[in-house]
Amino acid sequence: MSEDTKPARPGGASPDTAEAPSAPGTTAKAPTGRRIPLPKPSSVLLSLCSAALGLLVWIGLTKSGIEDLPGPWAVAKRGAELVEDGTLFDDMGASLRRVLTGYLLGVALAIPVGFAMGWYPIVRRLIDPWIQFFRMVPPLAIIPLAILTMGIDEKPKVFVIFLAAFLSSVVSTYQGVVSVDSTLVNAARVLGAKDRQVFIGVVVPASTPFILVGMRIGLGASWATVVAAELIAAQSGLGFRMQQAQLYYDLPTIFVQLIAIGAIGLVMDRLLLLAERRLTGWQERR
Amino acid sequence: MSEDTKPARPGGASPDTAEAPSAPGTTAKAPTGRRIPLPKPSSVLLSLCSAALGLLVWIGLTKSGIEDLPGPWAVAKRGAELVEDGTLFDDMGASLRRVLTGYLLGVALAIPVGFAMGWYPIVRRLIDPWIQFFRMVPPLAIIPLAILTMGIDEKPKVFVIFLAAFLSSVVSTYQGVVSVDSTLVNAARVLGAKDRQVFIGVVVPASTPFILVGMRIGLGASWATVVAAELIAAQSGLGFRMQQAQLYYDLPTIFVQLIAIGAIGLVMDRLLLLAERRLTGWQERR
Amino acid sequence: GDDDSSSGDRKVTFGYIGDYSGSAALAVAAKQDLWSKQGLKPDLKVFTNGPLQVQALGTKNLDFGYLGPGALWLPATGKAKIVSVNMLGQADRVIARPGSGIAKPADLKGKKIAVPAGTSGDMILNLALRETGLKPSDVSVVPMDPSTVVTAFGSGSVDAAAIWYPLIDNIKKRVPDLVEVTRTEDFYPRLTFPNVFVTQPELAAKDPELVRKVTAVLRAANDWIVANPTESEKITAAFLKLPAAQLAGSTKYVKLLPSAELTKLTQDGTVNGWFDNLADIFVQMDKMPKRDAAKDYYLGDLYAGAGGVPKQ
Amino acid sequence: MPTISFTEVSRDFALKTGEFHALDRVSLDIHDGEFITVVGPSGCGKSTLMNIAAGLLDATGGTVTVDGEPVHGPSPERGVIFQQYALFPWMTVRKNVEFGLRIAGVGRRERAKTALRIIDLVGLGDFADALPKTLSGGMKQRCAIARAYAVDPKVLLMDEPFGALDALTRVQMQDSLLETWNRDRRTVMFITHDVDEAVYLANRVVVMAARPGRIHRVIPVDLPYPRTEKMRLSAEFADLRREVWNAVYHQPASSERTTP
Amino acid sequence: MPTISFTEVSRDFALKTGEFHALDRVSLDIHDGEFITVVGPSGCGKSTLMNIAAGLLDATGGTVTVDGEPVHGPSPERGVIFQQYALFPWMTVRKNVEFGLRIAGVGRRERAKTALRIIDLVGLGDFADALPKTLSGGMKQRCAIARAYAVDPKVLLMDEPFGALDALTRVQMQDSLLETWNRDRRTVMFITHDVDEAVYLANRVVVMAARPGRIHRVIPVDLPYPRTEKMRLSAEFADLRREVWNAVYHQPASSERTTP
Ligand SMILES: Nc1ncnc2c1ncn2[C@@H]1O[C@H](COP(=O)(O)OP(=O)(O)OP(=O)(O)O)[C@@H](O)[C@H]1O
Ligand SMILES: Nc1ncnc2c1ncn2[C@@H]1O[C@H](COP(=O)(O)OP(=O)(O)OP(=O)(O)O)[C@@H](O)[C@H]1O
Ligand SMILES: [Mg+2]
Ligand SMILES: [Mg+2]
Repeated sequence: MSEDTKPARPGGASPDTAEAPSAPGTTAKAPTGRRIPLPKPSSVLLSLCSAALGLLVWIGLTKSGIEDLPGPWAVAKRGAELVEDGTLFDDMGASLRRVLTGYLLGVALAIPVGFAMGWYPIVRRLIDPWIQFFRMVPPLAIIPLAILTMGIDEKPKVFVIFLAAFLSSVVSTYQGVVSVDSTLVNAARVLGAKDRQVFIGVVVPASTPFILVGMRIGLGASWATVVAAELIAAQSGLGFRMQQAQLYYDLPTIFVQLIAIGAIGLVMDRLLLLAERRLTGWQERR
Repeated sequence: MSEDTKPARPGGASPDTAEAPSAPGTTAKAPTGRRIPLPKPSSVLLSLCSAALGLLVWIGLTKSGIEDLPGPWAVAKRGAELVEDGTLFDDMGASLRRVLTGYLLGVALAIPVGFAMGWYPIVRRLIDPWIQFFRMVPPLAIIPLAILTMGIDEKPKVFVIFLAAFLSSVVSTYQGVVSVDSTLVNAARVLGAKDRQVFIGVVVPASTPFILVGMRIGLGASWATVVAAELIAAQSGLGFRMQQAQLYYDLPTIFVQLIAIGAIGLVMDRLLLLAERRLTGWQERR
Repeated sequence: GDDDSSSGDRKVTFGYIGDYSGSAALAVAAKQDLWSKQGLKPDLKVFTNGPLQVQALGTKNLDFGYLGPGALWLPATGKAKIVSVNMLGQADRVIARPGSGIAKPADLKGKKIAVPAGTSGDMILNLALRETGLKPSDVSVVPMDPSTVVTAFGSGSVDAAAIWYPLIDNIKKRVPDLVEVTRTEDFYPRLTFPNVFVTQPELAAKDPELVRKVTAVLRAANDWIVANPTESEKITAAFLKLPAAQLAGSTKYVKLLPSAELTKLTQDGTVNGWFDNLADIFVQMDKMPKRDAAKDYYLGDLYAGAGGVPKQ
Repeated sequence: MPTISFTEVSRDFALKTGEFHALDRVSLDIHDGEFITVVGPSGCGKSTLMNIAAGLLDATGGTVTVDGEPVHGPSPERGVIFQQYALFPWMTVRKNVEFGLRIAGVGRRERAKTALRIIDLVGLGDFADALPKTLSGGMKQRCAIARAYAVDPKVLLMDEPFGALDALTRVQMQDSLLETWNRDRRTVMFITHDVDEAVYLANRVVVMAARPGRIHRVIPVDLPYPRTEKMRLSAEFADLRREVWNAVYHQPASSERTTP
Repeated sequence: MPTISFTEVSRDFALKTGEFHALDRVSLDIHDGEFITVVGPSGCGKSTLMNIAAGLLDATGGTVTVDGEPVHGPSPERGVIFQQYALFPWMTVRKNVEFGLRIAGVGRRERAKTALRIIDLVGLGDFADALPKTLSGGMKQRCAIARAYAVDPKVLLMDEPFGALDALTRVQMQDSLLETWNRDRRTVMFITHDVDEAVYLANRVVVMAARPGRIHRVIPVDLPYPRTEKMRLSAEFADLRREVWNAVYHQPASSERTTP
């Protein structure tokens, strides 16, 4: 008796993972054909390098004689001022609230709509052209419409962000549903699962990776729309402050807001990435 | 002798396609469990239905008492005027030129950068945070910078569009490269292919589907940025005209530009979809 | 300072623009607690331009708003009513780069001029051209965003620009010896660029008492500013959360008129004349097909009447 | 009364080049408690036939009844084991096996008990909480079998279930399948490439032919159950093996047109 | 001089639970022109051993030489046929087969000629311009074989190449492989699950054992070439079959720790 046929024995627990047996471990090698792997620099170090690289490019641009372009120092000084008088955090709070609300609503709607589009071809063919159509329409063009229908409070601002998040994540969601392996659906059906159970038990978990990619795309779209949204009678917010700084051609302030938006967005993106890793750990990866 | 082992015989040519033999043909059934498939409505009919649906929603909104919201009729009239005096086609031409230039440049850069990021993990880890960072930054915020560095001619306008296209399609491209089946890479290497040949012969074609999805996403981003781009000293263009109409609160004109942008974008998207079908016909599909 | 006012106060939504002339009256009114004296509770909304406010007036999301001179065609086409004149803008200039050979408006012929479309800058350029008998087609007008003008002019992409202070201060940092070809004052008093407060077209008829009360607040604020111009700059900067330096000197570029004088000018028809003159320019600029008469959209009587209300 | 009854079952696929007859008037009765194995050249319609019985595919002609009832869609009465495992990758082995029971509304405690018993039966006891991606091919296959067993179907439809297993595990799984079948005698329809396996397991071996897909011969296996390792080496077994082999290997030339 | 020489080759994988010894000091010499088959329980390291010889995986201990040269990365000298076909899905059969020739810089006309000859050899003549997705499993496998043949490698490394084929096609492919090998006698290392196949093809059958992966026995097959259908039914063949079977099936219990 070989122990292989009795994998229940102690010590045989984890190693039986070779899914692609003809090339196990090749992924450990860089595809460049290098045979001795370089010592892998730590991820923190690389992040620092990346940040330093960006800073260097910036300083380079400043020095290269582009007039008016504020350097890191000027921007940091202005940033400190804005932190001191509290506006920066107020603005962050205001924008974050809007973006989160719009984004979460957008994703919350995108998921059922994406599922419906993926599940019922008729729905897909009726709605898809409109989704693609509105994906092309600039958020700036939506503003008059949003004011007409929703006034000038938080609603239209959140709506503009919501729309951006919705449009960009719905596509990914329905592509996820369309690409669910039909064998899995069949496997559930032969076990007696009805439509609803197939949907909840198979389609939803199987499309989670796509939904999460869609959520990341939607996040970018939401933040990229915040300036447009805050054109509508905003009292505070990073986008509003940026607009105001443009009135006075105050480039350091613009840079502070720009960096704040990028940084918050980046942090949120990394959080989503973490969630993705966690929720889709069951996937086989390269 | 069964003819199966001699598939070279006449008549045995095409049917040997059962890739998933345990569920052949199941895709022909709607996943809803309906057993008798509905007669499939023609795609033209569905497109018409979809258009009619949109029109109905619009008319409904107009009638529902939202003041100032122009109805289809008013917009069509204004559209006819703009066609007659030639501005609409001039604007279309101007915007199309900008979008196409920026978009093509963006995609043209995104593909090599995406490849580099996918191929060399170091490059990915250095550049990825910046890509994600700039994905969050609103195009409106880029304008002062673009002007500082590039003046006010076509360059900065094209640049803003270029950036939008680049940022959204680079992500898809490198995800495509990362997900190239390592078995295929190995297959090429054992046939003697060196890095360059593996890259051109395997990585590029294998990631084509992803690149094309990225190109579609980038197209949406390009058109959605055209208004922001044409804030920069534009003489004509759909986005410029829309801005001007916003200044004068001329909603029918805004709608005409909005529909023009959406329609051109939709047509371009469908063309890309066609290209995708054509270039990735080798893929197995549900 | 409206938060501590009694809960019975009438709520008024008021739009404004975040620059000195667009905010000063409201900043002072808030600081001096002028609103509660009229039993009003303001809800202030900041906008980036006039047309958006007019749109919000149309959808009843705003009761009052602020318009710069460039947006005065909106009331002139019946989309809003003017309740009061705020200040007379004198910040607009046509400027030219040194060495462009432009010293007077006539030299603009054939030159490349940056203009923020639909603003007072657009208008002063039109006036300057008309004065010298040039047609818009005789020059090459490049429409662009105000902040774009700064860069475009600074980098020499254009020969001239029609723009205003304080943006010109920014330009001066890079082009200290720029030439001021025309200034707003050149046209005063024949023509001036008033910025105004407006309201919904129906509100004046439906609730004249409210309009009168608001006008009273604005008058009081205006008179305070006239008395304390420098102080008002500081209050406004604080109100807008801007560095005080950014607004210092703003009053140099506006003409402040005491409300008594404005009342006089209203009653003798001068103010209506300003509006009609501007409206004619708009018609000539093809901004609108035809104009209403100023008396139809400037609520001069209400303005004059608001002065008679005793302060409580 | 036969449990599964195919009567003149045909299935055509529309191709660009015309209709393709994957199955041409196939008639076959599978009796209650019978173990049928199906062999035949690749592409002869074995999977198509099984999918029709499972209710995953419609016949374009003829009728299929299970227990006298015409087949309309899949049912937990007919357990299916797919060639590609089709495990739910986001569920552990235990969750996979419990899936059908949860659908059937079995209570939590009961569910866990049944699942663990069956997981032990297929020798995956220590892997109850492992995700499919950490299992080897053979273990995945055993998990799929456990999942089908769990809902205790009256009929088992198995499409080359042991194709991915090495000779060793394969023999083990064959014996354990027969052992279970011996106990409860459910009806089994078992598709295989392996002539040895077909003979070792079956009451009757159905040999199919291709183009058009049809039944070529049905060979009864008169060996007693339980079958043993020794039986495999017997002369009788060798004879049967040769008979099936010849039936598959030396099929008469058929009409070669896709549209006969 | 042996063509492929494994000397004390070890391969460990780092796992969360510690080191896992996939191969433990494996030594094996494969001679020039020899046909070696490798059998053993699933997970005993067959694929790992082959991947090391192919240069796709590094050994963590010991050395592998091919023609006396230590292996550093893959080379067209060593043709590999992967278990999952690994055809380039965007290329037609012809393009797939031509790929290696193009890499080697063979001219267009020459390339087409060679490719077509080999495609005919594996019986895909009419499918030269078909895309992989339109091929059945067996046809895909034959295409992969043709692709490896085309570059005329000195050594062929085949990982369960016939696993997906039905009995019929399988026998055909075995015979055609032997026929080719008989002609040019290249060195072949052939992994299989099938004891029958292992005996039918090999000069020597290498039986591996698991945990840790190692060589258990090497059984020489003293049947003459060419091998025939009749030989398969001979007593001598049956004896060898039983010997290999027993070697795989009745392996001595090994140390069961993953970290011995
Ligand atoms: N969806 C389909 N469209 C067209 N032809 C199909 C389809 N499904 C199956 N076929 C064809 O029907 C025939 C029978 O297919 P089936 O999968 O039943 O074969 P099989 O006997 O199971 O073969 P294998 O042994 O390879 O699994 C094949 O020739 C196949 O090409
Ligand atoms: N990348 C890897 N990481 C961890 N363990 C691995 C890896 N690759 C292979 N193994 C382990 O090494 C052992 C040998 O794997 P290998 O693929 O060589 O087995 P095999 O003999 O080819 O099995 P099979 O017959 O299933 O193909 C297995 O137990 C497997 O779990
Ligand atoms: Mg099959
Ligand atoms: Mg293997």
